[in-house]
Amino acid sequence: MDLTLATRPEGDRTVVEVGGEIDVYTAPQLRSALNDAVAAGARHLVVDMSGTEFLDSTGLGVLVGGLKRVRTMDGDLELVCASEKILKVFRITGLTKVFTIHPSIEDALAGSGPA
Amino acid sequence: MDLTLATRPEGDRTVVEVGGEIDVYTAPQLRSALNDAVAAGARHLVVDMSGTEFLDSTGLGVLVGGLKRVRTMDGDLELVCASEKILKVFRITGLTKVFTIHPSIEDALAGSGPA
Amino acid sequence: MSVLPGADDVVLRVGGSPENVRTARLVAAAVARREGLPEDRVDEVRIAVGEAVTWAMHTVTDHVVELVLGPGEEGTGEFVVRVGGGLSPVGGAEEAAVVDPGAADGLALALLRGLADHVTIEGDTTVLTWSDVP
Amino acid sequence: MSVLPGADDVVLRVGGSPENVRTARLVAAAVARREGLPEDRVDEVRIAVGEAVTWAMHTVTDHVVELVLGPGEEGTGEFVVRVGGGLSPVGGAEEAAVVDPGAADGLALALLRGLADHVTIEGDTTVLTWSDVP
Ligand SMILES: Nc1ncnc2c1ncn2[C@@H]1O[C@H](COP(=O)(O)OP(=O)(O)O)[C@@H](O)[C@H]1O
Ligand SMILES: Nc1ncnc2c1ncn2[C@@H]1O[C@H](COP(=O)(O)OP(=O)(O)O)[C@@H](O)[C@H]1O
Repeated sequence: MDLTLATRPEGDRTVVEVGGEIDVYTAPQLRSALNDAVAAGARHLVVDMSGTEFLDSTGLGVLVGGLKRVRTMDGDLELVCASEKILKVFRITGLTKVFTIHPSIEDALAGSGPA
Repeated sequence: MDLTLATRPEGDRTVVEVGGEIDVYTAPQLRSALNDAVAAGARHLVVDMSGTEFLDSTGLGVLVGGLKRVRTMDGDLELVCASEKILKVFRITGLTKVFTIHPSIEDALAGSGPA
Repeated sequence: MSVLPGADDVVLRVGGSPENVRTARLVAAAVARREGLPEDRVDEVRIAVGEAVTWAMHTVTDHVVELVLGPGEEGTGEFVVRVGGGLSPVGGAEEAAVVDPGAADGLALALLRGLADHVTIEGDTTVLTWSDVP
Repeated sequence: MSVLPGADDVVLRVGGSPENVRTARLVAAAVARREGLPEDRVDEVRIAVGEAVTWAMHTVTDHVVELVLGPGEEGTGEFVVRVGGGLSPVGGAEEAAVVDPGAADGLALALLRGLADHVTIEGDTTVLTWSDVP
Protein backbone atom coordinates (compact mmCIF):
# COMPACT_ATOMS: atom_id res chain seq x y z
CA MET A 1 0.00 0.00 0.00
CA ASP A 2 1.80 3.08 -1.24
CA LEU A 3 1.57 6.59 0.04
CA THR A 4 -0.56 9.21 -1.68
CA LEU A 5 0.24 12.86 -0.96
CA ALA A 6 -1.70 15.97 -1.95
CA THR A 7 -0.86 19.47 -0.77
CA ARG A 8 -3.30 22.40 -1.10
CA PRO A 9 -3.69 25.88 0.45
CA GLU A 10 -6.73 26.61 2.64
CA GLY A 11 -6.62 30.32 3.58
CA ASP A 12 -3.32 30.85 5.40
CA ARG A 13 -3.06 27.16 6.14
CA THR A 14 -1.62 24.40 4.04
CA VAL A 15 -3.33 21.03 4.07
CA VAL A 16 -1.26 17.93 3.32
CA GLU A 17 -3.51 14.94 2.69
CA VAL A 18 -1.80 11.63 3.35
CA GLY A 19 -3.34 8.37 2.16
CA GLY A 20 -2.07 4.81 2.54
CA GLU A 21 0.70 3.60 4.85
CA ILE A 22 3.16 5.96 6.50
CA ASP A 23 6.03 3.73 7.50
CA VAL A 24 9.78 3.28 7.32
CA TYR A 25 9.38 2.71 3.56
CA THR A 26 7.24 5.75 2.70
CA ALA A 27 8.08 8.22 5.49
CA PRO A 28 10.84 9.89 3.40
CA GLN A 29 8.14 10.93 0.88
CA LEU A 30 6.10 12.53 3.65
CA ARG A 31 9.21 14.29 4.96
CA SER A 32 9.83 15.71 1.46
CA ALA A 33 6.23 16.88 1.14
CA LEU A 34 6.43 18.70 4.48
CA ASN A 35 9.81 20.21 3.59
CA ASP A 36 8.51 21.32 0.20
CA ALA A 37 5.49 22.99 1.82
CA VAL A 38 7.71 24.84 4.30
CA ALA A 39 10.12 25.82 1.51
CA ALA A 40 7.12 27.22 -0.38
CA GLY A 41 6.34 29.43 2.60
CA ALA A 42 3.82 27.32 4.54
CA ARG A 43 3.91 27.91 8.30
CA HIS A 44 0.55 26.56 9.40
CA LEU A 45 0.37 22.95 8.33
CA VAL A 46 -2.58 20.61 8.67
CA VAL A 47 -1.67 17.00 7.99
CA ASP A 48 -4.92 15.27 7.08
CA MET A 49 -4.57 11.58 7.93
CA SER A 50 -8.21 10.71 7.21
CA GLY A 51 -6.98 8.38 4.46
CA THR A 52 -4.00 7.03 6.40
CA GLU A 53 -4.24 3.32 7.12
CA PHE A 54 -1.01 2.63 8.93
CA LEU A 55 1.52 4.67 10.90
CA ASP A 56 4.77 3.50 12.43
CA SER A 57 7.44 5.17 14.55
CA THR A 58 9.39 6.41 11.52
CA GLY A 59 6.23 8.16 10.32
CA LEU A 60 5.68 9.59 13.80
CA GLY A 61 9.26 10.83 13.77
CA VAL A 62 8.64 12.69 10.51
CA LEU A 63 5.51 14.33 11.95
CA VAL A 64 7.40 15.33 15.12
CA GLY A 65 10.26 16.64 12.97
CA GLY A 66 7.82 18.70 10.90
CA LEU A 67 6.20 20.14 14.01
CA LYS A 68 9.57 21.12 15.51
CA ARG A 69 10.62 22.71 12.24
CA VAL A 70 7.56 24.97 11.82
CA ARG A 71 7.58 25.86 15.51
CA THR A 72 11.03 27.40 15.13
CA MET A 73 9.35 29.64 12.52
CA ASP A 74 6.40 30.51 14.80
CA GLY A 75 4.26 28.10 12.80
CA ASP A 76 2.33 25.03 13.80
CA LEU A 77 1.43 21.59 12.53
CA GLU A 78 -1.91 20.07 13.44
CA LEU A 79 -3.33 16.68 12.55
CA VAL A 80 -6.63 15.29 11.34
CA CYS A 81 -7.24 11.71 12.41
CA ALA A 82 -10.38 9.87 13.42
CA SER A 83 -9.11 6.28 13.19
CA GLU A 84 -9.01 4.65 16.61
CA LYS A 85 -6.26 2.34 15.39
CA ILE A 86 -3.98 5.24 14.50
CA LEU A 87 -4.93 7.43 17.47
CA LYS A 88 -3.75 4.53 19.63
CA VAL A 89 -0.27 4.92 18.14
CA PHE A 90 -0.23 8.58 19.23
CA ARG A 91 -1.53 7.73 22.68
CA ILE A 92 0.97 4.96 23.34
CA THR A 93 3.88 7.20 22.41
CA GLY A 94 2.57 10.13 24.46
CA LEU A 95 2.28 12.26 21.34
CA THR A 96 -1.39 13.12 21.95
CA LYS A 97 0.12 15.66 24.38
CA VAL A 98 2.35 17.07 21.65
CA PHE A 99 -0.05 17.29 18.70
CA THR A 100 -3.42 18.94 18.33
CA ILE A 101 -5.48 16.19 16.68
CA HIS A 102 -8.82 17.04 15.04
CA PRO A 103 -11.49 14.46 14.21
CA SER A 104 -12.18 15.99 10.77
CA ILE A 105 -10.69 18.46 8.30
CA GLU A 106 -13.73 20.72 8.81
CA ASP A 107 -12.97 20.79 12.50
CA ALA A 108 -9.30 21.54 11.85
CA LEU A 109 -10.08 24.45 9.52
CA ALA A 110 -12.87 25.82 11.72
CA GLY A 111 -10.53 25.95 14.71
CA SER A 112 -9.39 29.24 16.24
CA GLY A 113 -6.76 29.29 13.52
CA PRO A 114 -3.14 30.33 13.59
CA ALA A 115 -2.33 33.11 16.04
CA MET B 1 -9.94 -15.60 3.26
CA ASP B 2 -12.19 -18.43 4.38
CA LEU B 3 -14.64 -20.36 2.33
CA THR B 4 -18.35 -19.61 2.40
CA LEU B 5 -20.72 -22.33 1.25
CA ALA B 6 -24.48 -22.15 0.64
CA THR B 7 -26.53 -24.95 -0.88
CA ARG B 8 -30.06 -24.40 -2.21
CA PRO B 9 -32.47 -26.27 -4.54
CA GLU B 10 -33.47 -24.69 -7.87
CA GLY B 11 -36.07 -26.93 -9.49
CA ASP B 12 -34.43 -30.34 -9.90
CA ARG B 13 -31.01 -28.80 -9.64
CA THR B 14 -28.98 -28.04 -6.55
CA VAL B 15 -26.90 -24.88 -6.49
CA VAL B 16 -23.81 -24.77 -4.31
CA GLU B 17 -22.53 -21.20 -3.97
CA VAL B 18 -18.85 -21.03 -3.11
CA GLY B 19 -17.28 -17.78 -1.92
CA GLY B 20 -13.68 -17.04 -0.94
CA GLU B 21 -10.64 -19.19 -1.59
CA ILE B 22 -10.90 -22.85 -2.62
CA ASP B 23 -7.47 -24.24 -1.84
CA VAL B 24 -5.65 -27.06 -0.08
CA TYR B 25 -6.85 -25.54 3.22
CA THR B 26 -10.55 -25.19 2.43
CA ALA B 27 -11.12 -27.82 -0.28
CA PRO B 28 -12.19 -30.46 2.29
CA GLN B 29 -15.16 -28.22 3.21
CA LEU B 30 -16.20 -28.04 -0.44
CA ARG B 31 -15.85 -31.82 -0.77
CA SER B 32 -18.15 -32.26 2.26
CA ALA B 33 -20.71 -29.83 0.84
CA LEU B 34 -20.79 -31.73 -2.45
CA ASN B 35 -20.97 -35.08 -0.67
CA ASP B 36 -23.80 -33.82 1.57
CA ALA B 37 -25.75 -32.59 -1.44
CA VAL B 38 -25.37 -35.95 -3.18
CA ALA B 39 -26.29 -37.79 0.02
CA ALA B 40 -29.44 -35.63 0.19
CA GLY B 41 -30.38 -36.85 -3.28
CA ALA B 42 -28.94 -34.13 -5.52
CA ARG B 43 -27.87 -35.39 -8.95
CA HIS B 44 -27.71 -32.18 -10.96
CA LEU B 45 -25.25 -29.89 -9.25
CA VAL B 46 -24.42 -26.33 -10.21
CA VAL B 47 -21.35 -25.02 -8.40
CA ASP B 48 -21.64 -21.24 -8.49
CA MET B 49 -18.13 -19.79 -8.25
CA SER B 50 -19.20 -16.18 -8.88
CA GLY B 51 -17.88 -15.32 -5.42
CA THR B 52 -14.77 -17.51 -5.63
CA GLU B 53 -11.56 -15.53 -5.52
CA PHE B 54 -8.93 -18.25 -5.68
CA LEU B 55 -8.77 -21.84 -6.87
CA ASP B 56 -5.86 -24.25 -6.67
CA SER B 57 -5.27 -27.80 -7.87
CA THR B 58 -6.69 -29.34 -4.70
CA GLY B 59 -9.90 -27.40 -5.29
CA LEU B 60 -9.92 -28.51 -8.93
CA GLY B 61 -9.46 -32.08 -7.78
CA VAL B 62 -12.55 -31.80 -5.55
CA LEU B 63 -14.62 -30.45 -8.46
CA VAL B 64 -13.39 -33.23 -10.75
CA GLY B 65 -14.14 -35.76 -8.00
CA GLY B 66 -17.66 -34.36 -7.61
CA LEU B 67 -18.26 -34.52 -11.33
CA LYS B 68 -17.09 -38.14 -11.56
CA ARG B 69 -19.26 -39.09 -8.59
CA VAL B 70 -22.55 -37.67 -9.96
CA ARG B 71 -21.80 -39.01 -13.44
CA THR B 72 -21.80 -42.55 -12.07
CA MET B 73 -25.37 -41.75 -10.94
CA ASP B 74 -26.38 -40.32 -14.31
CA GLY B 75 -26.11 -36.84 -12.88
CA ASP B 76 -23.97 -33.87 -13.80
CA LEU B 77 -22.02 -31.02 -12.25
CA GLU B 78 -21.80 -27.70 -14.04
CA LEU B 79 -19.97 -24.56 -13.04
CA VAL B 80 -20.65 -20.84 -12.97
CA CYS B 81 -17.55 -18.72 -13.34
CA ALA B 82 -16.93 -15.39 -15.06
CA SER B 83 -13.56 -14.52 -13.52
CA GLU B 84 -10.82 -14.54 -16.15
CA LYS B 85 -8.28 -15.29 -13.42
CA ILE B 86 -10.09 -18.47 -12.39
CA LEU B 87 -11.08 -19.52 -15.92
CA LYS B 88 -7.35 -19.46 -16.70
CA VAL B 89 -6.83 -22.18 -14.08
CA PHE B 90 -9.38 -24.39 -15.87
CA ARG B 91 -7.83 -23.68 -19.25
CA ILE B 92 -4.27 -24.41 -18.20
CA THR B 93 -5.27 -27.76 -16.73
CA GLY B 94 -7.40 -28.71 -19.75
CA LEU B 95 -10.51 -28.86 -17.58
CA THR B 96 -12.50 -26.47 -19.79
CA LYS B 97 -12.97 -29.57 -21.93
CA VAL B 98 -14.29 -31.52 -18.95
CA PHE B 99 -16.65 -28.99 -17.34
CA THR B 100 -19.53 -27.00 -18.74
CA ILE B 101 -18.80 -23.51 -17.47
CA HIS B 102 -21.52 -20.82 -17.53
CA PRO B 103 -20.84 -17.09 -17.27
CA SER B 104 -23.76 -16.53 -14.82
CA ILE B 105 -26.14 -18.47 -12.61
CA GLU B 106 -29.05 -17.30 -14.79
CA ASP B 107 -27.33 -18.81 -17.78
CA ALA B 108 -26.69 -22.07 -15.92
CA LEU B 109 -30.32 -22.40 -14.82
CA ALA B 110 -31.70 -21.36 -18.21
CA GLY B 111 -29.64 -24.03 -19.94
CA SER B 112 -31.26 -27.04 -21.63
CA GLY B 113 -31.32 -28.57 -18.19
CA PRO B 114 -30.64 -32.09 -17.01
CA ALA B 115 -31.61 -34.79 -19.48
CA MET C 1 22.92 -19.97 13.25
CA SER C 2 20.32 -22.05 11.49
CA VAL C 3 16.78 -22.27 12.77
CA LEU C 4 14.77 -25.44 13.05
CA PRO C 5 11.31 -24.07 13.66
CA GLY C 6 8.74 -25.83 15.76
CA ALA C 7 6.01 -27.55 13.76
CA ASP C 8 3.74 -24.52 14.14
CA ASP C 9 6.43 -21.86 13.70
CA VAL C 10 6.89 -19.75 10.63
CA VAL C 11 10.37 -18.46 9.88
CA LEU C 12 10.99 -15.46 7.65
CA ARG C 13 14.41 -14.17 6.66
CA VAL C 14 14.77 -10.88 4.82
CA GLY C 15 17.54 -8.51 3.78
CA GLY C 16 17.74 -5.07 5.33
CA SER C 17 15.54 -3.02 3.03
CA PRO C 18 12.53 -0.96 4.24
CA GLU C 19 10.31 -2.82 1.77
CA ASN C 20 11.05 -6.00 3.64
CA VAL C 21 9.64 -4.48 6.81
CA ARG C 22 6.33 -4.59 4.96
CA THR C 23 6.79 -8.23 4.04
CA ALA C 24 7.47 -8.97 7.71
CA ARG C 25 4.37 -7.08 8.85
CA LEU C 26 2.28 -8.97 6.31
CA VAL C 27 3.55 -12.34 7.48
CA ALA C 28 3.20 -11.42 11.15
CA ALA C 29 -0.42 -10.37 10.68
CA ALA C 30 -1.20 -13.53 8.71
CA VAL C 31 0.34 -15.84 11.30
CA ALA C 32 -1.26 -13.97 14.22
CA ARG C 33 -4.65 -14.31 12.55
CA ARG C 34 -4.01 -17.98 11.92
CA GLU C 35 -3.13 -18.41 15.60
CA GLY C 36 -6.56 -17.05 16.47
CA LEU C 37 -5.77 -13.52 17.68
CA PRO C 38 -8.68 -11.12 17.25
CA GLU C 39 -8.34 -8.28 14.69
CA ASP C 40 -7.42 -5.57 17.21
CA ARG C 41 -4.54 -7.68 18.50
CA VAL C 42 -3.53 -8.56 14.95
CA ASP C 43 -3.12 -4.79 14.48
CA GLU C 44 -0.90 -4.67 17.57
CA VAL C 45 1.22 -7.50 16.17
CA ARG C 46 1.48 -5.79 12.78
CA ILE C 47 2.79 -2.54 14.27
CA ALA C 48 5.04 -4.04 16.93
CA VAL C 49 6.68 -6.52 14.57
CA GLY C 50 7.29 -3.73 12.05
CA GLU C 51 9.05 -1.74 14.76
CA ALA C 52 11.15 -4.67 15.89
CA VAL C 53 12.19 -5.49 12.31
CA THR C 54 13.04 -1.85 11.51
CA TRP C 55 15.15 -1.77 14.65
CA ALA C 56 16.85 -5.09 13.88
CA MET C 57 17.77 -3.88 10.41
CA HIS C 58 19.79 -1.15 12.07
CA THR C 59 21.40 -3.29 14.73
CA VAL C 60 22.00 -6.67 13.11
CA THR C 61 25.44 -6.64 11.56
CA ASP C 62 24.87 -8.40 8.24
CA HIS C 63 21.50 -6.66 7.81
CA VAL C 64 19.73 -9.97 7.39
CA VAL C 65 16.84 -10.13 9.81
CA GLU C 66 15.18 -13.32 10.86
CA LEU C 67 11.76 -13.73 12.42
CA VAL C 68 10.36 -16.81 14.11
CA LEU C 69 6.64 -16.58 14.72
CA GLY C 70 4.37 -19.05 16.44
CA PRO C 71 2.71 -20.24 19.58
CA GLY C 72 4.83 -20.20 22.74
CA GLU C 73 5.58 -23.32 24.70
CA GLU C 74 2.71 -25.82 24.86
CA GLY C 75 -0.14 -24.69 27.07
CA THR C 76 1.06 -21.13 27.70
CA GLY C 77 -1.60 -19.64 25.42
CA GLU C 78 0.95 -17.27 24.01
CA PHE C 79 1.82 -15.91 20.60
CA VAL C 80 5.55 -15.24 20.34
CA VAL C 81 7.59 -13.38 17.75
CA ARG C 82 11.38 -13.42 17.91
CA VAL C 83 13.15 -10.87 15.72
CA GLY C 84 16.90 -10.69 15.27
CA GLY C 85 19.87 -12.39 13.66
CA GLY C 86 20.41 -16.11 14.35
CA LEU C 87 17.49 -17.34 16.39
CA SER C 88 16.49 -20.42 18.31
CA PRO C 89 13.02 -21.92 18.01
CA VAL C 90 10.23 -19.95 19.65
CA GLY C 91 8.96 -22.84 21.74
CA GLY C 92 12.32 -23.56 23.34
CA ALA C 93 13.50 -20.03 24.07
CA GLU C 94 16.18 -20.29 26.72
CA GLU C 95 16.35 -17.43 29.18
CA ALA C 96 19.30 -15.20 28.24
CA ALA C 97 20.70 -12.04 29.79
CA VAL C 98 17.80 -9.63 29.53
CA VAL C 99 18.39 -5.94 28.95
CA ASP C 100 15.66 -3.88 30.61
CA PRO C 101 13.75 -2.31 27.71
CA GLY C 102 13.12 0.69 29.99
CA ALA C 103 16.81 1.53 29.73
CA ALA C 104 16.51 2.14 25.97
CA ASP C 105 14.63 5.05 24.41
CA GLY C 106 12.47 6.17 21.56
CA LEU C 107 9.13 6.04 19.90
CA ALA C 108 9.76 2.55 18.54
CA LEU C 109 10.34 1.15 21.99
CA ALA C 110 7.28 2.95 23.34
CA LEU C 111 5.26 1.15 20.67
CA LEU C 112 6.83 -2.23 21.42
CA ARG C 113 6.08 -1.83 25.12
CA GLY C 114 2.61 -0.45 24.53
CA LEU C 115 1.50 -3.04 22.01
CA ALA C 116 3.05 -6.35 23.03
CA ASP C 117 2.13 -7.88 26.38
CA HIS C 118 5.76 -8.66 27.10
CA VAL C 119 8.99 -7.45 25.52
CA THR C 120 12.47 -8.75 26.13
CA ILE C 121 15.62 -7.66 24.36
CA GLU C 122 18.40 -10.24 24.44
CA GLY C 123 21.44 -8.99 22.60
CA ASP C 124 20.24 -8.17 19.09
CA THR C 125 17.09 -10.26 19.49
CA THR C 126 13.73 -8.80 20.41
CA VAL C 127 11.11 -11.19 21.75
CA LEU C 128 7.52 -10.01 21.65
CA THR C 129 4.85 -11.99 23.47
CA TRP C 130 1.09 -11.71 23.39
CA SER C 131 -0.70 -13.65 26.14
CA ASP C 132 -4.18 -15.12 26.60
CA VAL C 133 -4.49 -16.13 22.99
CA PRO C 134 -7.97 -17.65 22.65
CA MET D 1 21.23 -26.91 5.14
CA SER D 2 21.16 -23.30 6.17
CA VAL D 3 20.33 -20.56 3.73
CA LEU D 4 22.19 -17.30 3.42
CA PRO D 5 19.85 -15.33 1.21
CA GLY D 6 21.08 -12.79 -1.28
CA ALA D 7 20.55 -9.18 -0.22
CA ASP D 8 17.29 -9.04 -2.16
CA ASP D 9 16.06 -12.53 -1.31
CA VAL D 10 13.31 -13.32 1.11
CA VAL D 11 13.39 -16.68 2.87
CA LEU D 12 10.31 -18.25 4.40
CA ARG D 13 10.28 -21.50 6.34
CA VAL D 14 7.00 -23.10 7.37
CA GLY D 15 5.80 -26.37 8.85
CA GLY D 16 3.68 -28.73 6.77
CA SER D 17 0.18 -27.44 7.45
CA PRO D 18 -2.27 -26.35 4.72
CA GLU D 19 -2.67 -22.98 6.45
CA ASN D 20 0.99 -22.34 5.82
CA VAL D 21 0.44 -22.72 2.08
CA ARG D 22 -1.57 -19.54 2.42
CA THR D 23 1.22 -17.78 4.26
CA ALA D 24 3.58 -18.80 1.45
CA ARG D 25 1.21 -17.51 -1.22
CA LEU D 26 0.86 -14.22 0.62
CA VAL D 27 4.61 -13.76 0.87
CA ALA D 28 5.18 -14.80 -2.74
CA ALA D 29 2.64 -12.28 -4.01
CA ALA D 30 4.12 -9.52 -1.85
CA VAL D 31 7.68 -10.17 -2.99
CA ALA D 32 6.65 -10.52 -6.65
CA ARG D 33 4.84 -7.19 -6.44
CA ARG D 34 7.87 -5.62 -4.78
CA GLU D 35 10.05 -6.97 -7.59
CA GLY D 36 7.87 -5.09 -10.05
CA LEU D 37 5.79 -7.89 -11.62
CA PRO D 38 2.45 -6.67 -12.97
CA GLU D 39 -0.73 -7.85 -11.21
CA ASP D 40 -1.58 -10.61 -13.70
CA ARG D 41 1.85 -12.15 -13.21
CA VAL D 42 1.58 -11.71 -9.45
CA ASP D 43 -1.52 -13.91 -9.74
CA GLU D 44 0.54 -16.50 -11.62
CA VAL D 45 3.16 -16.42 -8.88
CA ARG D 46 0.52 -16.75 -6.17
CA ILE D 47 -1.00 -19.87 -7.71
CA ALA D 48 2.23 -21.55 -8.84
CA VAL D 49 3.99 -21.02 -5.51
CA GLY D 50 0.97 -22.41 -3.68
CA GLU D 51 1.13 -25.54 -5.85
CA ALA D 52 4.86 -25.96 -5.32
CA VAL D 53 4.53 -25.56 -1.55
CA THR D 54 1.59 -27.98 -1.35
CA TRP D 55 3.63 -30.48 -3.30
CA ALA D 56 6.75 -29.95 -1.19
CA MET D 57 4.76 -30.53 1.99
CA HIS D 58 4.02 -34.01 0.70
CA THR D 59 7.52 -34.83 -0.52
CA VAL D 60 9.89 -33.16 1.94
CA THR D 61 10.67 -35.64 4.68
CA ASP D 62 10.52 -33.47 7.81
CA HIS D 63 7.54 -31.52 6.44
CA VAL D 64 9.34 -28.24 6.85
CA VAL D 65 9.24 -26.35 3.59
CA GLU D 66 11.58 -23.53 2.74
CA LEU D 67 11.11 -20.89 0.07
CA VAL D 68 13.74 -18.52 -1.28
CA LEU D 69 12.24 -15.72 -3.34
CA GLY D 70 14.00 -12.96 -5.20
CA PRO D 71 15.55 -11.70 -8.39
CA GLY D 72 17.65 -14.19 -10.34
CA GLU D 73 21.28 -13.62 -11.07
CA GLU D 74 22.21 -10.01 -11.78
CA GLY D 75 21.00 -8.77 -15.14
CA THR D 76 18.83 -11.77 -16.03
CA GLY D 77 15.60 -9.83 -15.42
CA GLU D 78 14.16 -12.85 -13.69
CA PHE D 79 12.05 -13.51 -10.63
CA VAL D 80 12.95 -16.84 -9.08
CA VAL D 81 11.23 -18.89 -6.39
CA ARG D 82 12.90 -22.02 -5.02
CA VAL D 83 10.68 -24.30 -2.96
CA GLY D 84 11.92 -27.34 -1.10
CA GLY D 85 13.90 -28.51 1.91
CA GLY D 86 17.40 -27.14 2.39
CA LEU D 87 18.02 -24.60 -0.36
CA SER D 88 20.90 -22.62 -1.76
CA PRO D 89 20.56 -18.91 -2.50
CA VAL D 90 18.45 -18.04 -5.52
CA GLY D 91 21.12 -15.98 -7.24
CA GLY D 92 23.73 -18.74 -7.18
CA ALA D 93 21.61 -21.70 -8.17
CA GLU D 94 24.00 -24.33 -9.48
CA GLU D 95 22.67 -26.55 -12.24
CA ALA D 96 21.70 -29.89 -10.70
CA ALA D 97 20.34 -33.08 -12.22
CA VAL D 98 17.05 -31.93 -13.69
CA VAL D 99 14.06 -34.23 -13.79
CA ASP D 100 11.93 -33.45 -16.82
CA PRO D 101 8.68 -32.08 -15.37
CA GLY D 102 6.91 -33.66 -18.35
CA ALA D 103 7.65 -37.05 -16.84
CA ALA D 104 5.51 -36.26 -13.78
CA ASP D 105 1.72 -35.91 -13.79
CA GLY D 106 -1.23 -34.07 -12.34
CA LEU D 107 -3.16 -30.87 -12.17
CA ALA D 108 -0.58 -29.24 -9.90
CA LEU D 109 2.18 -29.77 -12.42
CA ALA D 110 -0.02 -28.52 -15.25
CA LEU D 111 -0.45 -25.31 -13.26
CA LEU D 112 3.26 -24.98 -12.51
CA ARG D 113 4.09 -25.44 -16.19
CA GLY D 114 1.30 -23.20 -17.37
CA LEU D 115 1.95 -20.34 -14.98
CA ALA D 116 5.72 -20.11 -14.50
CA ASP D 117 7.92 -19.31 -17.50
CA HIS D 118 10.34 -22.04 -16.51
CA VAL D 119 10.06 -24.96 -14.10
CA THR D 120 12.81 -27.28 -12.96
CA ILE D 121 12.51 -30.01 -10.40
CA GLU D 122 15.79 -30.96 -8.75
CA GLY D 123 15.27 -33.72 -6.20
CA ASP D 124 12.73 -32.30 -3.74
CA THR D 125 13.30 -28.73 -4.86
CA THR D 126 11.07 -26.95 -7.36
CA VAL D 127 12.50 -23.86 -9.04
CA LEU D 128 9.99 -21.51 -10.66
CA THR D 129 11.25 -18.70 -12.89
CA TRP D 130 9.43 -15.74 -14.37
CA SER D 131 11.37 -13.90 -17.09
CA ASP D 132 11.32 -10.40 -18.55
CA VAL D 133 10.57 -8.78 -15.22
CA PRO D 134 10.26 -5.04 -15.95
N1 LIG E 1 6.77 12.44 23.78
C1 LIG E 1 7.49 13.18 22.91
N2 LIG E 1 7.30 14.50 22.83
C2 LIG E 1 8.00 15.26 21.94
N3 LIG E 1 8.91 14.78 21.09
C3 LIG E 1 9.14 13.46 21.15
C4 LIG E 1 8.47 12.60 22.04
N4 LIG E 1 8.91 11.33 21.84
C5 LIG E 1 9.83 11.42 20.87
N5 LIG E 1 9.97 12.69 20.44
C6 LIG E 1 10.85 13.17 19.38
O1 LIG E 1 10.54 12.45 18.18
C7 LIG E 1 11.72 12.21 17.43
C8 LIG E 1 11.95 10.76 17.21
O2 LIG E 1 11.81 10.14 18.48
P1 LIG E 1 12.57 8.82 18.91
O3 LIG E 1 12.11 7.70 18.04
O4 LIG E 1 12.40 8.71 20.40
O5 LIG E 1 14.09 9.18 18.62
P2 LIG E 1 15.23 8.10 18.41
O6 LIG E 1 15.01 7.59 17.03
O7 LIG E 1 16.47 8.95 18.58
O8 LIG E 1 15.06 7.08 19.48
C9 LIG E 1 12.86 12.84 18.22
O9 LIG E 1 13.11 14.10 17.68
C10 LIG E 1 12.33 12.90 19.63
O10 LIG E 1 12.89 13.95 20.36
N1 LIG F 1 -7.85 -33.22 -18.00
C1 LIG F 1 -8.51 -34.01 -17.13
N2 LIG F 1 -9.70 -34.52 -17.44
C2 LIG F 1 -10.37 -35.28 -16.56
N3 LIG F 1 -9.95 -35.59 -15.33
C3 LIG F 1 -8.76 -35.09 -14.97
C4 LIG F 1 -7.97 -34.28 -15.82
N4 LIG F 1 -6.84 -33.94 -15.17
C5 LIG F 1 -6.93 -34.52 -13.96
N5 LIG F 1 -8.07 -35.22 -13.83
C6 LIG F 1 -8.53 -35.95 -12.65
O1 LIG F 1 -8.54 -35.05 -11.52
C7 LIG F 1 -8.16 -35.75 -10.36
C8 LIG F 1 -6.94 -35.09 -9.75
O2 LIG F 1 -5.99 -34.98 -10.81
P1 LIG F 1 -4.43 -35.01 -10.58
O3 LIG F 1 -4.05 -33.84 -9.74
O4 LIG F 1 -3.84 -35.14 -11.94
O5 LIG F 1 -4.23 -36.36 -9.80
P2 LIG F 1 -2.94 -36.69 -8.94
O6 LIG F 1 -3.14 -35.89 -7.66
O7 LIG F 1 -3.04 -38.18 -8.76
O8 LIG F 1 -1.75 -36.25 -9.73
C9 LIG F 1 -7.87 -37.18 -10.76
O9 LIG F 1 -9.02 -37.92 -10.49
C10 LIG F 1 -7.59 -37.08 -12.25
O10 LIG F 1 -7.93 -38.27 -12.91
